[in-house]
Amino acid sequence: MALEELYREVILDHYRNPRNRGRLDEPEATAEGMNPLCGDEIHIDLRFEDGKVSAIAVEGQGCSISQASASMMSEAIKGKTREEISDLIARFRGMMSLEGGTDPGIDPDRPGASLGDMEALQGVRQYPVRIKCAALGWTVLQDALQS
Amino acid sequence: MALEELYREVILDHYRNPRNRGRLDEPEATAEGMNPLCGDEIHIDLRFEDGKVSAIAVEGQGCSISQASASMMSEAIKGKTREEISDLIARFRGMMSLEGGTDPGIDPDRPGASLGDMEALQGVRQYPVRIKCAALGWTVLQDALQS
Amino acid sequence: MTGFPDLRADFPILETGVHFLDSGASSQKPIQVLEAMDRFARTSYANVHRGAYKLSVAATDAYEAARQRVADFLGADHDEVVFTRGATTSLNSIAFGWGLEHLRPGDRILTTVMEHHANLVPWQMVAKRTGATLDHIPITEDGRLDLDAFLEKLDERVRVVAVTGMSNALGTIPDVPWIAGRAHEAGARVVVDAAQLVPHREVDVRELGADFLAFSSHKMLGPTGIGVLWGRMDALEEMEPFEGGGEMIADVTLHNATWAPIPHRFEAGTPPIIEAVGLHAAIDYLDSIGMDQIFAHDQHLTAVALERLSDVPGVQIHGPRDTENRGGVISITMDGTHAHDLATILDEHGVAVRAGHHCAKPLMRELGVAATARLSFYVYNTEEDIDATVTGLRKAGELFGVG
Amino acid sequence: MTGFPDLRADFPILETGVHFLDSGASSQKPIQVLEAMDRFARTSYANVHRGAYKLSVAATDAYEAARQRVADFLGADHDEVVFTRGATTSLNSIAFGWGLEHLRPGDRILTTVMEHHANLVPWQMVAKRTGATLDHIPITEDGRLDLDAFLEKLDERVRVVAVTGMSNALGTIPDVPWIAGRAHEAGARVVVDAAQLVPHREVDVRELGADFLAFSSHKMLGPTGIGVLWGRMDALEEMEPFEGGGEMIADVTLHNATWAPIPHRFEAGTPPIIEAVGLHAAIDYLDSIGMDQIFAHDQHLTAVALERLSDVPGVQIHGPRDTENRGGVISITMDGTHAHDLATILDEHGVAVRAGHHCAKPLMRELGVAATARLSFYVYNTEEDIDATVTGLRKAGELFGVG
Ligand SMILES: Cc1ncc(COP(=O)(O)O)c(C=O)c1O
Ligand SMILES: Cc1ncc(COP(=O)(O)O)c(C=O)c1O
Repeated sequence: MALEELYREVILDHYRNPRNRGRLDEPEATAEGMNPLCGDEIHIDLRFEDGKVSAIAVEGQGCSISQASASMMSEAIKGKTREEISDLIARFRGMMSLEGGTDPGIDPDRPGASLGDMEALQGVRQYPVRIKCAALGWTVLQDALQS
Repeated sequence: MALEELYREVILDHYRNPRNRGRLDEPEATAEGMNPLCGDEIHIDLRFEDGKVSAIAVEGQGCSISQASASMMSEAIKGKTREEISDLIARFRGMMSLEGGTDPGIDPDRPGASLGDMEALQGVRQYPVRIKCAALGWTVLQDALQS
Repeated sequence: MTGFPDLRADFPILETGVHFLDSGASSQKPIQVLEAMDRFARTSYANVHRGAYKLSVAATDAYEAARQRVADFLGADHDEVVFTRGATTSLNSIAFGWGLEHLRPGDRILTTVMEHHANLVPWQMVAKRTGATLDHIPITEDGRLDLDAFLEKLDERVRVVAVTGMSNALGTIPDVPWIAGRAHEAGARVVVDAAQLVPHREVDVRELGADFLAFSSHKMLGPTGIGVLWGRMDALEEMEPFEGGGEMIADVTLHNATWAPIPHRFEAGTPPIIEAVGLHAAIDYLDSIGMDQIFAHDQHLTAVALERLSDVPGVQIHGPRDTENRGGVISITMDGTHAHDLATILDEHGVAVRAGHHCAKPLMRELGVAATARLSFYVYNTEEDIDATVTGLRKAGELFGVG
Repeated sequence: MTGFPDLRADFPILETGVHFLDSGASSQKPIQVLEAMDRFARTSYANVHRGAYKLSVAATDAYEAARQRVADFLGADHDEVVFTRGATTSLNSIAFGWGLEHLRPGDRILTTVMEHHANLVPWQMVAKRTGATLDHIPITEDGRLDLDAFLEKLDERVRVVAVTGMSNALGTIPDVPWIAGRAHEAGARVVVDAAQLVPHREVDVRELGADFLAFSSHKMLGPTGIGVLWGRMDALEEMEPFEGGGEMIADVTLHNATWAPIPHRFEAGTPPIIEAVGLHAAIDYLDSIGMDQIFAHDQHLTAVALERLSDVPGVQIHGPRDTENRGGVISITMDGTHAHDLATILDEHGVAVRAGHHCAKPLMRELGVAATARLSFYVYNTEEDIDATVTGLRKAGELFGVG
């Protein structure tokens, strides 16, 4: 049974204690999205300083994978430039074998490109129906960056 | 092949030379009907004298069976009372194995109940899809009598 | 329960050992149904109502025999049975075909907060087009219709009462005969979404008292692609066709068309012919078991499940806690564990349940949950399926540290 | 024709020796299609898009793979393919979903006198509701669209041109790319009823130039109960859902609903899942022969039939007399003999043809006939089927004393 691979401790920790929870006053970028098939929701607010993410707030509701993934994502992009974030998004999609992904291998030496806690989400790949859950926060992030 | 049974000479004769063709001025009873599945149409006008059919006119278009059957029917009911016609209808339906039919046997001795040329239509029974054709004129006749 | 036959051998898909508890979404199909369709397609297939040749007559006879079989199953007349694509299309045909013709600004449509979207969204659409208003009967704490509130909301401006025959999310079986009686007194038409009811309990449309009834074949051991709209003849006569096309017309000119007799008027185009043969076989199968037996089996499994589930730490049961007037559908949540996670964990235990809003989002809001995991039973289920579920739920509790 | 494979062994129904010449109404189904559906139902069936368990994922994958297969077959994108109940429902979805939104009094709908009722009656209904007017492109003596008349009727008030891709009564294949070009210049949307075209000839939707396209599975070796609505994404975006219900929503509250992304928005309720798998197999089968081969085979049989039929005393052929831009459909009448009598006599010779108005009553009036007998060819037909027809027609001539 791969359940322990799916529900790794770090994922459950992010699910129970989501990081950067809430909303920002006067966000510079914001977006929300939902997965119409399961109803999971994510809302993201962003602020920037010197071209880097200076503040991020996430709200949402849904399964452990969608909420934990969004929480991890919020940690991973703090202090990153838009370019670094694009790279992260591509690397995340690569890890999840999603379209538009690059470089599925995790390369901790590549500057700004470590996926950190996110790597725990690799177990999700064995559950194709749950990949959408893991991806939701990142899709909303992309929308926010374009907003 | 039962085709010769279906297309007996008397049927083809009625088809080519339909009796009582046309319309009546000031009919006392009238009705028309069609078979929506095949488009065959029959129109019937009636006049009565002393409770008996004194004049009948039939118009229509369609296959040999529907048109010949209506032509034969027009011959069979001339001079008959409503009651005798009801009896004829029931006997016709019986011959065709249709609902509401009685006495499928043809009894030439029964007063007013001989089916005459109509008996040639017995061959239609072997072609269930064509029974509706044979019945069309009679159905319209029933409507006319109720009009 | 003793006496109920073990039917699993008729369902090849169960050979993998899957504990299939999602019949509420769609049931599996017995070989009897699959073989009936296959045989028909191999020996008697042609389009219906169109040909003057033998194959077409055979196909038409089979199609109309299926209509008669449905009519007999429901205690209805042959011509009151319309074949559609499914319950959803049946309900849309009623809402648009009847509603657009008969609803005016100020008229009211009364439905319930526990409807499936199929019996809610079409009425929203029709309300917007006609200016009628939509109102909803609330539910009580234990997931039953609040009948006092229904009587309060019922007045002579209510033109239609649209109610589920059995909730697909809670299992509740409202007292439709009583509701229909009150609604008719108020002069309203009664539409019953019987998508969950007809597969599981004997329905006699005259006793039910409805004007319109909708259900799907695929939830009652039959194929996808076909469903039924039943209407009392006087109600069907009030309905305009929802679709135009072939086979539903009496005559067509360049600018006008007149309609064929009922039921053909409501069956535009080539109908689901092979599927009708499959539905016929499914009804034969159900009747060979007996609908009373089937409902008793559902209720037995429900009673067992309600009891065993209540022993699992953290599990909440939504809807009625007993088996009175309820079918074999149980919605649960687990503290601190999302329904989707439950479904994934149960899947790893070979248990197939559905997690989500069950196309009943307003009800979910009413219950204060985003999603539930739903067990639903049918003829092939056994107590072992419940045991496997309980095992899986305990594992979920462990993983998520519940209890 | 040399080279075309003998496929009759794949069609068990032909074992009786029937000369099946009614594929225009509905085609027979090869074992490959029947087995694909049966296998799917026995191993991978569940409702789609709803479950978080493996069977449901497998079923969803199969259903979406069928959508992709249709998209590839048409040169379209995955999300442009909507599964419906059949061509009739596809056309109604367009007429109501697009037409009710975009047509206003004074707007014009341009269709043709040779449309199947499915591409005529829905537009009549929508014209009546919106106040738009309906006009019809006439045909020439030999049964082709009168393109000069089309250009005369085309003006900037024409908002939609609805035209058949191939006439089901005459076989005529209008020049849709050219018509679509002119229509687009005039600012109109182009709807193509491809119920007869797609089964018989390669269609690339980009080359065809249409905005919407409709066809049915059952006429292309696939099962009943499913059809396709294809739309260019920008055209689909202009369309409102024709039905409301489950699976087509983004969110639902008691009074409002928002729609799911395209194509799900247009697929309310449980779709024809097993049927989608069957359609997938049917397309695989067609492609394994090759659509060009199939069309050439149709044309070959048409050429042979046109020649042999013209030798039969009293036989009249309606529609084009040559094989240029025409498919394998031939409508005939016989002097002094009604089409139904022809069909019965042919049936006795083992030949299955359809007799009637072919759901094209306005065209029949145009031709001055009440009904025709129609031969239509497909992959399993051979010249022997034509010979049997000719024999039967000669017998009809004898019986009815023709010639
Ligand atoms: C040209 C044409 N359009 C539409 C249709 C309707 O297709 P269906 O009956 O499968 O909905 C047909 C088939 O009868 C047809 O031949
Ligand atoms: C209560 C209820 N109504 C309507 C429907 C819709 O049925 P279908 O999806 O077969 O159209 C369902 C099934 O999902 C249901 O459970």
